[in-house]
Amino acid sequence: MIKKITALAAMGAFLAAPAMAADKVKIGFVTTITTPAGVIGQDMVDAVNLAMEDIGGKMAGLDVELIIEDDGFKPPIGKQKVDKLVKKDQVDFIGGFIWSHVLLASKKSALDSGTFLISSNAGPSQIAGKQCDKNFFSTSWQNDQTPMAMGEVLNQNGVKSVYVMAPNYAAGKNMIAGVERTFKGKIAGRDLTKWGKDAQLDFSAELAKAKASGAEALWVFYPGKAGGALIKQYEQAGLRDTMPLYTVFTVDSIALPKLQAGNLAGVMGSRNTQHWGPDLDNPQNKKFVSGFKKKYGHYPSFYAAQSYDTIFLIKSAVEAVNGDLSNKDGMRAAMKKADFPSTRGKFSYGNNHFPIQNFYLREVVADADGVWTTKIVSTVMENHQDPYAAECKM
Amino acid sequence: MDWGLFTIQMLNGVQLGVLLFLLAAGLTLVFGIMDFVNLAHGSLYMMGAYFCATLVQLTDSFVLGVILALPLTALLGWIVELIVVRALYTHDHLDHVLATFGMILCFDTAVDFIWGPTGMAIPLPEVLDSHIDLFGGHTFPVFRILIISTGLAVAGFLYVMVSHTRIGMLIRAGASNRTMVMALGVDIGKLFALVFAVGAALAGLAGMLIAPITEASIGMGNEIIIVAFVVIIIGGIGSIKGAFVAAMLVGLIDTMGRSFLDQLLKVFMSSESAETSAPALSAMAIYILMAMVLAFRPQGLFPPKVR
Amino acid sequence: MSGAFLEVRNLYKSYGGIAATDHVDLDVRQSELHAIIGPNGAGKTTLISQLSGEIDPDGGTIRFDGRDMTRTPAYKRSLLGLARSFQITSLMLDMTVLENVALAVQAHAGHSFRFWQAARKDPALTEPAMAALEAVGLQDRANDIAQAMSHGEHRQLEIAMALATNPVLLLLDEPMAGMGVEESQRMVEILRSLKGEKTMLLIEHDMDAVFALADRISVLVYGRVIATGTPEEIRGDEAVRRAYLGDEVA
Amino acid sequence: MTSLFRTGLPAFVMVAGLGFLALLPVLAEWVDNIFLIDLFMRLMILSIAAVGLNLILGYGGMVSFGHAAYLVIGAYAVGIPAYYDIYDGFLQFAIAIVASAAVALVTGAIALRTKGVYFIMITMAFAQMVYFTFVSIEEYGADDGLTINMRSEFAGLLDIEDNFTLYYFVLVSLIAVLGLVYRIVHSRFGMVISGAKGNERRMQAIGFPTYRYRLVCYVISGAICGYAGALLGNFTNFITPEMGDWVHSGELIFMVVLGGAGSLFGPVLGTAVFILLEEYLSRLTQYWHFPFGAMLILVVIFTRGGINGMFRWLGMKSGIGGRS
Repeated sequence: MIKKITALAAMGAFLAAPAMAADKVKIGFVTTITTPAGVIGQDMVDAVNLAMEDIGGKMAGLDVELIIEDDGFKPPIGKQKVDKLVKKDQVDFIGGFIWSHVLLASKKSALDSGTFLISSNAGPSQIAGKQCDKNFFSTSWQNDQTPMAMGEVLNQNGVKSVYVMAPNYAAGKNMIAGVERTFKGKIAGRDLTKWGKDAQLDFSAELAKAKASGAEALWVFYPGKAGGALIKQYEQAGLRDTMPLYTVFTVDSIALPKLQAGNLAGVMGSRNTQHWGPDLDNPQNKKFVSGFKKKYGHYPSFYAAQSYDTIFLIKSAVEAVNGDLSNKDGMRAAMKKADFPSTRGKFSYGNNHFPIQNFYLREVVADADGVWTTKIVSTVMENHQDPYAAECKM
Repeated sequence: MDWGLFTIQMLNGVQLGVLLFLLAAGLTLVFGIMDFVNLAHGSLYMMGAYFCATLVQLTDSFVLGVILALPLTALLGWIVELIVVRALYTHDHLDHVLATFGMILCFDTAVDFIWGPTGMAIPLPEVLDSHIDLFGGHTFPVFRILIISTGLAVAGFLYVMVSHTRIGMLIRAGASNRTMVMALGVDIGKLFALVFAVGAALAGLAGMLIAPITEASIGMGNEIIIVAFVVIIIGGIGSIKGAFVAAMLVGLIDTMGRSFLDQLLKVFMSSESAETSAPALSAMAIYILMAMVLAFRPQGLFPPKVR
Repeated sequence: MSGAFLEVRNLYKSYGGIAATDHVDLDVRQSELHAIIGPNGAGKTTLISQLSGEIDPDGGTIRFDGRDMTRTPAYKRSLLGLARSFQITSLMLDMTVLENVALAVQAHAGHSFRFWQAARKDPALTEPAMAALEAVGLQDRANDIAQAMSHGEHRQLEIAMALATNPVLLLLDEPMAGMGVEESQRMVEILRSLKGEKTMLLIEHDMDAVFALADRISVLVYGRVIATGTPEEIRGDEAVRRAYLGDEVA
Repeated sequence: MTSLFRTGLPAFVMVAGLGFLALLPVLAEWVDNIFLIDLFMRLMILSIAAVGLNLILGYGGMVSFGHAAYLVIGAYAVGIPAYYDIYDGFLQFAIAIVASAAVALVTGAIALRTKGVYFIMITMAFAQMVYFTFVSIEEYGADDGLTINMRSEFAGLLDIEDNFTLYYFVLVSLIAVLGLVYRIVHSRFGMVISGAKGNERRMQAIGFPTYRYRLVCYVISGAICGYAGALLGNFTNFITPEMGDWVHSGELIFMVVLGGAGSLFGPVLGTAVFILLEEYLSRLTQYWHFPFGAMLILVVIFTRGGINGMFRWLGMKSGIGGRS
């Protein structure tokens, strides 16, 4: 009996699901809402909502419906959510994706159905190279690029040996590959630490190894909350005096407020590389940063900037075909032009649909109000294309 | 061999060990005396960390935060015992596993709701936030020394309490023979509640000690609780001494694995595979240890005498 | 070699230095009903558990029908024809009476790695099971869940299960424990009807039953056999009287 | 009253349930929501795993806290050959079954030496070992998982690349596994297993080497879960070691107990309730785990025997899907 009741209830609920409306742009956005990494997802969702306000909720006169899904920081869940977006909600675009492994798990479901997939952050080497796809676009970067810029910075600073640490997942491996690509000195040692749901947050053993390796500098990639934990332990272990810290995607607007709250002044003046910064001087970025600060009361992160860009990229595609969402070729061609106002300024797309863009060196400073943020110091790489583009047959 | 590094890593292992001990001590008592499997023990570890983080922010003092958070966690434990756990004593282990699994979900969501998903840092006073110099240019963080000494002090205190006081006598008796304790005319309900609350406070203390290093975060107890179970199974359920020895073993194996296993593996495989496999294999080592212990001593290393 | 059916020599088992069975010698002859009596804590159940193979002795030997089976596992002893009933009722309580007995039959009907045919309607199992139930007078309760029965009926079911394995030696651990007068009377009748047919080793506190049924009696005190003989001999034995019988049988 | 394992489900409910499952793809097309097919496919695949676990947990009283490991083994039995462009379904499913059975044999042989909570923990420990083994294999994606580009091929007999076909393949598998388990628990072997659950000591005393029977039962159960894992790998096209995390083993237990351990259809019912609740509650609020967890606690405290027990507790005479 219960089975029947359940079944009937299920049917009822499913039948009540909203019917498809053709005169709407439907955008799915997959990010991490739950788990401690949810703080990143929140920043992205905030940026997307801001972008929706800024475009008045319309693209080429069509209403835009945004469906946000939580991947729970787990590849299989992300994939399930993409399946749902494609099959149930039948969205036109899917954006989001903080994590490379979630994106890798989900891409087949989205691309097999012909839906446009736009990564607002993750940039695994596979998708930039052999597995590139005509319907995939990135509003961020390929994973290797930012650490490649950092490798250059290490060279410029005359660092001879470095110890590298990163989480053990797709992006972590890409990041290490990136820094090793450009860094000319010696890699004194590597540690890949457990990531995912049960991410390792106590790095005592690894930091002791780093110290004992005799490397001149420590390079790390720890996005989200792990970054804060690492920097704290780096300080506590007294490594600041002996091993300068170089980071990518670790010290950002998500970590800084907490570091400031904990008064970890050691992070001041530390350097990192990025394709964007809140102080980057272009009209779209100014509008974005001031709008974001006004609405949410803090600096946006690069995740937010890329998510903001995602909406504007989609808008440029929809407008190019005058809202004819069945014209996939038209939309694809429009996106390829990268003809939209981006927070990073003007850029172009490579053959693999990853941006060809500048990378900057940034320094942690206090702004006029004493709030910790980053300031662009110099341009490390200009109009840089990722090293995997050549492997992409497109 | 770099003996300085080896010493540092031993200290790191001991630090992880005492943390596990704090968590396992309550678990093994609750399990041994009440025959209650509490997967949600890790949630109390998390709650301790969050209470402490909140109180440190309010009082601006780490020490005060810990002192206030301890009774608060004990109180929470007492309430949980009263409302949920008490109703489960008459059920079997399977029911315990399921109900406390449900409790984990409730606690994690409640924390998300109250404190948000971000997690909370616990700032430390300057003295604790620094490091001391050891021989050969090595350094060790002061706070980790504090963790080690607190853990050892608690272990000593528990040892004295269990072996030399009346309550301890009841606890030991309870762990080996429940009916006997009841026959002694002891209010078993009160004893259970007390033990549960103390166990909660110890778990909370472990959470308070780790949070300044890793931050308090949702679900922080869900993986370490499994390791804590491994500890009490290896040590023998109900045995404080067993929990201590096993916690040290597990802490050292895990840390030493992370420190030196990749070097060892590089002898057999490419350095890249070694670096990927080493953390996984060292995590696996403790489960292998447990399976081996159980295969040869199905009751663990130090089972309470009569059962 | 005495040629006894069950021959126990020097059997020793201690717990934490206290001997539960202290170098016990015991001979049970074919077809006799041999009773073991002794005060509480004399080690009777420990002895039976060693005979049935649930507890490993620390020393000594157990020979059954001429073969050494000191270290033979419990299930093999059962297959060799040795069956026991438990002092504390030990049944598959959530199964029916018939299923309990049918399982005992099944245990001795070849291996049970048979995954396909339904077992409950298999006459090869149910028919002998019903016969065993009839032997103890439980045929009318065959389809009741074991849990639902009275204590006395549980004891009868215990015997039926032991019988269903078609044993040559029955180890009966206080079959009358906790029974009322009438129930005990029934049990005595059941055991009497088995006399001569099966060899039985009976542990029992009910002295009237023991002296009415036993061919020979051994007295166990503090893990030691202090006397063995016919009921009359035991009644007349001074040592037994002093150690044990004195205050129980006037 | 004679039989121990009554299905208890009136025939028309069973037929209605199966009929619903059989018609679902058509219904899904009709309401223009083919995601329903995915949802129910996942439900059925996990049901198969739950039915497999129920064989030892419900009927045999062995609480394995590590059965998700066999799902992972089964899934990688599809994924690893696929990684080398081997898509032969017969081979993949055979590997899935044999490999899970082999792992169950080795781990079961050790685990079954222990009892009670030690058994719960040691099965979990072995599952963690399986989990970390796959995490440590860099070649097959380690933590990041492995994408399966093509589903199994059955030499022209069956093409499950299409979701419709896969759906019916899963449905038939579920029915076959239910039939198999029904047969097993009613057989002589099944009698020994449930006898050993009731009283292992007594079973030994009447002449059963219970250890061997339990081990074989454990192996069969593992193999069924391995089979479910192979289906899962085909269904998701993406597999990670995380599928074998202890939390998922816990969920499997929950599915079995929720529906009523030791009843034939209980695990299916429990899985259905679990998956559908998860789907709907998570849509209502991001805090859906709270009511979910609270429900779990209440179910355990106030009922014994899952949903079945709950109905009995509410005063409905005959439980559903289980013995009353």
